[in-house]
Amino acid sequence: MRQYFKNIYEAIATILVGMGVTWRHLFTRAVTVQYPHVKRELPERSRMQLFVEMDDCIGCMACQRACPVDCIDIKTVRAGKEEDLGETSNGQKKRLHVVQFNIDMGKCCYCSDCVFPCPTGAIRMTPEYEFTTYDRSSLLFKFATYTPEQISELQERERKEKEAQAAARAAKLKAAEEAKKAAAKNDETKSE
Amino acid sequence: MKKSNIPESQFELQVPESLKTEEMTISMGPQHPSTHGVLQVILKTDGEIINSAKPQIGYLHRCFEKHAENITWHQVIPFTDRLDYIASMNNNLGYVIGIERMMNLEVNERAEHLRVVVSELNRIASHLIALGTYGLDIGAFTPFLYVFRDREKILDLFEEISGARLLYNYIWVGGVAYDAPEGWREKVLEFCDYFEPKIKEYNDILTYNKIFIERTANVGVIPAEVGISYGVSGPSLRGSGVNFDLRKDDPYSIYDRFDFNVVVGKGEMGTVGDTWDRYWVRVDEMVESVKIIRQALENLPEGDAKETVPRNIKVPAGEYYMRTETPRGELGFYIISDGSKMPNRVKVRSPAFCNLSVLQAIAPGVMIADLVAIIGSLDIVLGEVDR
Amino acid sequence: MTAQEIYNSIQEKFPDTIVEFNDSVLQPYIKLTPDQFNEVCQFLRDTDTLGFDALMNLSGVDYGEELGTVYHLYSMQHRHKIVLKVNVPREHAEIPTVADLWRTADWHEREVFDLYGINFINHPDMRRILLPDDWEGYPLRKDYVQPEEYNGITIAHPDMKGNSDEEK
Amino acid sequence: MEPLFQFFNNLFPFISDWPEWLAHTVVGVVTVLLLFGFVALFALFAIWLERKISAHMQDRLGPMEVGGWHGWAQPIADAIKLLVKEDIIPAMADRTLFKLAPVIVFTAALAGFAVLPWSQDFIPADLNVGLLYILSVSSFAVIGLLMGGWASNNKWSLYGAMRAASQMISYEIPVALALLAVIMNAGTMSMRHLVIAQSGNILDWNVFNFFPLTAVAFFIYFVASLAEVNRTPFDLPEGESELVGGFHTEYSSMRFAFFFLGEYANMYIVSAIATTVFLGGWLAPFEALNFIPGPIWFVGKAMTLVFIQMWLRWTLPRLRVDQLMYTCWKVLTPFSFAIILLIGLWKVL
Repeated sequence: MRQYFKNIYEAIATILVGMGVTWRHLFTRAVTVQYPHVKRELPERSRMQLFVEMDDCIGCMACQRACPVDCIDIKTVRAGKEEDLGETSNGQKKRLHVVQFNIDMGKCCYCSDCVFPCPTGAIRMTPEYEFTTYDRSSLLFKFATYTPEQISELQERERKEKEAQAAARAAKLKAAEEAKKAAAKNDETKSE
Repeated sequence: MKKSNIPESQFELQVPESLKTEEMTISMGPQHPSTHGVLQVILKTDGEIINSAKPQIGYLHRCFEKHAENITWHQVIPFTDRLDYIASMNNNLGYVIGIERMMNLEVNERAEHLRVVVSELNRIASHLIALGTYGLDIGAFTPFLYVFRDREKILDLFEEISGARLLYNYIWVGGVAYDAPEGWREKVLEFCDYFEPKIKEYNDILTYNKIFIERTANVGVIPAEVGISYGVSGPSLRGSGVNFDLRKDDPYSIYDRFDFNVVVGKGEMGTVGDTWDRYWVRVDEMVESVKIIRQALENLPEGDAKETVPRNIKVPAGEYYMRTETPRGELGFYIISDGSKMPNRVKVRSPAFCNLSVLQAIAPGVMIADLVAIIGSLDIVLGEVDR
Repeated sequence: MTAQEIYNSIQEKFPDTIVEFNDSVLQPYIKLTPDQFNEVCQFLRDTDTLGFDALMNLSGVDYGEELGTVYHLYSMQHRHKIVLKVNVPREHAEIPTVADLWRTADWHEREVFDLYGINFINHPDMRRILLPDDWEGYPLRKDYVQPEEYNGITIAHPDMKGNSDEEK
Repeated sequence: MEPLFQFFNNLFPFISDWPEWLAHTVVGVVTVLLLFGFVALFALFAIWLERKISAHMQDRLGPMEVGGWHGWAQPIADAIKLLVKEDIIPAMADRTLFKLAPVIVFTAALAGFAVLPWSQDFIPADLNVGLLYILSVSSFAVIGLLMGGWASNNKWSLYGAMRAASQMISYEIPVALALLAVIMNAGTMSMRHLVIAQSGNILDWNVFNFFPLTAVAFFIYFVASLAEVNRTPFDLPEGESELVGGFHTEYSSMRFAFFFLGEYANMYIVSAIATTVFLGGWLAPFEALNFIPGPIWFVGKAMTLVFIQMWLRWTLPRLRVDQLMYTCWKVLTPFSFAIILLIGLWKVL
């Protein structure tokens, strides 16, 4: 019987305590941030959108290898011998045309693993977060500045260079072979 | 010598034969407000009383273990974030320490301290969610938003130190990804001062509310030996009165240097091991976490936390089972390396997986409303159950 | 108790079951044959000096020619641990269950069955746990090939291809 | 209907020139429309109020955008949304019952308004058994809930319906007994005369009669009425964390809105009964405040009680079924019996 009345008393008392808490909060300031009207300043480390400073990119593909979800796609073309592509901001020489640097932010997992291996600090995550779109394909960000014609031209050149190289190598190989044959012949004749 | 093996359930439902009616089979979930994600429980009920409850999992299976075999050691870390997405820091820590022990790698003091601070902050954040959602399961909506208000402050701190709010990828092999920014230490201390009085508020509105106690005390009792047999760990096991905390019993990182208590359930409101005890262990553990944070920040050495992070990791061939205490319990990573740059096998022993398995043993005989309370008190995260 | 002592006590009781004992690695392990495995585990759990009342982890492993399961045991009273390993051939992968000893093994063994296809003898409920019941193959085996489709649903998502200019 | 007729006659004297049948029809229709309008308006306002109160109790702001000032138009937007939404009836549902259920719930709630005394003169129907009428009519709602839950052909709905039935039938008893304590003293069941009997100042209100006995009766009535209208901590029939949505799991669009309207109308009705029976209806607490018209007092007092209902809802967890029955049968019912007994004794002595 005592327990019965104690329970009733406890129920009423604790309910009143709880109501006291909510009553106090009725008059405390809300913590809501009215988002589109008020925008919080994000800390500079915030990992939101990826950004690539193409002037600094040397096309080493370290970020592409580091990405756990394969959202970066880079294509490079070797620069010509007399061509000077300039230097990055930390003084590294650029030797490759980066003809394609695509990042699919729809796939990105925002881990920032790509940022750390970059030798020139070209790729980084920015606190920019408002890049939602209605179309998933517009989440594919293209950073390379080359036009398709330039790319095909460069690729053509590379192909030709490669062919020339291959031809040269083949010629070299052939020459070596012939020399070998000749030597063998010589040996044969000698032994005869 | 053969001891009796533990039966399927300790709580046999006792209904006179004449009163038994036809069973009703209900699928609770995968879309249900209080299964904490995509969990399905097949219930067989007799009116409001449950005769059997079989959890069906796998709706959130994302092949973590298969993924891990195909990416480099370092690339696994962002994936560990996504196991238990409410306590990512703790997941990072478990995986990373496992690798460090295999590589025999030393981590500098500052990084160790920062790791402890972020892990404990994350523990608080995770327990806050456990509290809030538990209130929600019982029917109290307001505490849920109070805890989110305070958790937001922790996430702000995390955003400042790691740049992300939920999936941090912060703890790396050999150290941490970033050093703490200027003024971060003071902000954390400020948060500790802010947070401690808030616990009283949660207690006022929820913990000691008579209705809440009536709903949770003496419900879903997990006896200690049943808990151990089912592999229950963490706060759920400590709620059953087992003094077992890996931070004390199998210390990792620098936890052995800190002075804190292991909270165990005492059956204050009912039986030892009931849902109220499990809830209460979480509330009290937040106080202990604040203690640890304060100590760690007090002794935070100067220097650069990043300096020992190696670029490319190759883990020597071998295997290691690393277990750490996450907010949900014993998170184990069983890592096998064949000496290459990718893991050969990463098995996750997820605490929520084991904690959930005890449900089928304690559910028979309770009411539907109690089942919700039990699931809530086990504090499962389906991302970790299904991996 | 050290691993050596645990090994000795098993050696004494079940001399035929031990295949290998390795004390030189980070976590010493004992490799056992599958035949008497359940009895060994029962012995490990119920002997007072050993008292392994907790199964921390049960993991399947694909070693190439063989499949295996690894058991990490822990004793809550004595605070010592041991690793048990059981290897079985790929074609005939069967291991006695320990789900009757440690209830946590119930789901863990189902998971190993699900992902490795190791069958656990006498398991009360040997079904797939994570994957759908009608899934084919055991995905964590090293020789697993991802199927093209499942019940008419294409598995490879179109977005999983690369994102270079030509393909989009 | 006589006082209502007089009331309209005073306002518009030309009504008395009309033939009786016309006058009665016009007055009746106008009153019903007025009440319907009031219910709809009140529901919209109460939804807005509830959202704002809950938000501020939880350190949030609640709706802020629609309509400008503190999102005042949010409930209107919601209502329009509900109106134009697709009306889904589950394939295996019992269609007739499914459609009928929300109508019954809403009608039961609306019918209760017929006997509420808004002021000295404005009372749609001054029945001499007004209180009895309102109690019996409002328990019609349980049939609607039961029908809705059954017809949905959903197990969760069925649970909700079963819970609703057992809960509402059980809690009728403490409600009726608590009211009986007052009726015993007042000797009337007419809503109007119940209020008139309380004239004077605040201390003449029934709640301070036989202090503290009727105060306890008021408390019992208030708690039991929370259960009658399925509000937290007694919202088991809905119990969204257990039963998904309880009896209205399968309802959508306007049918759902009717359940919603019914719930808010019921909230108002139980508060209005409490106001009439215990808190002096339209009467001002002090003579000096008599210049404020009666309806304002009436609605104001009822709204205060509605506010307390909301306040409780955003503070408390939910009870379990067995605890709900325990509260009813082992706490509220014995206490109300004891109060009736004590008041009886007091009166005799």
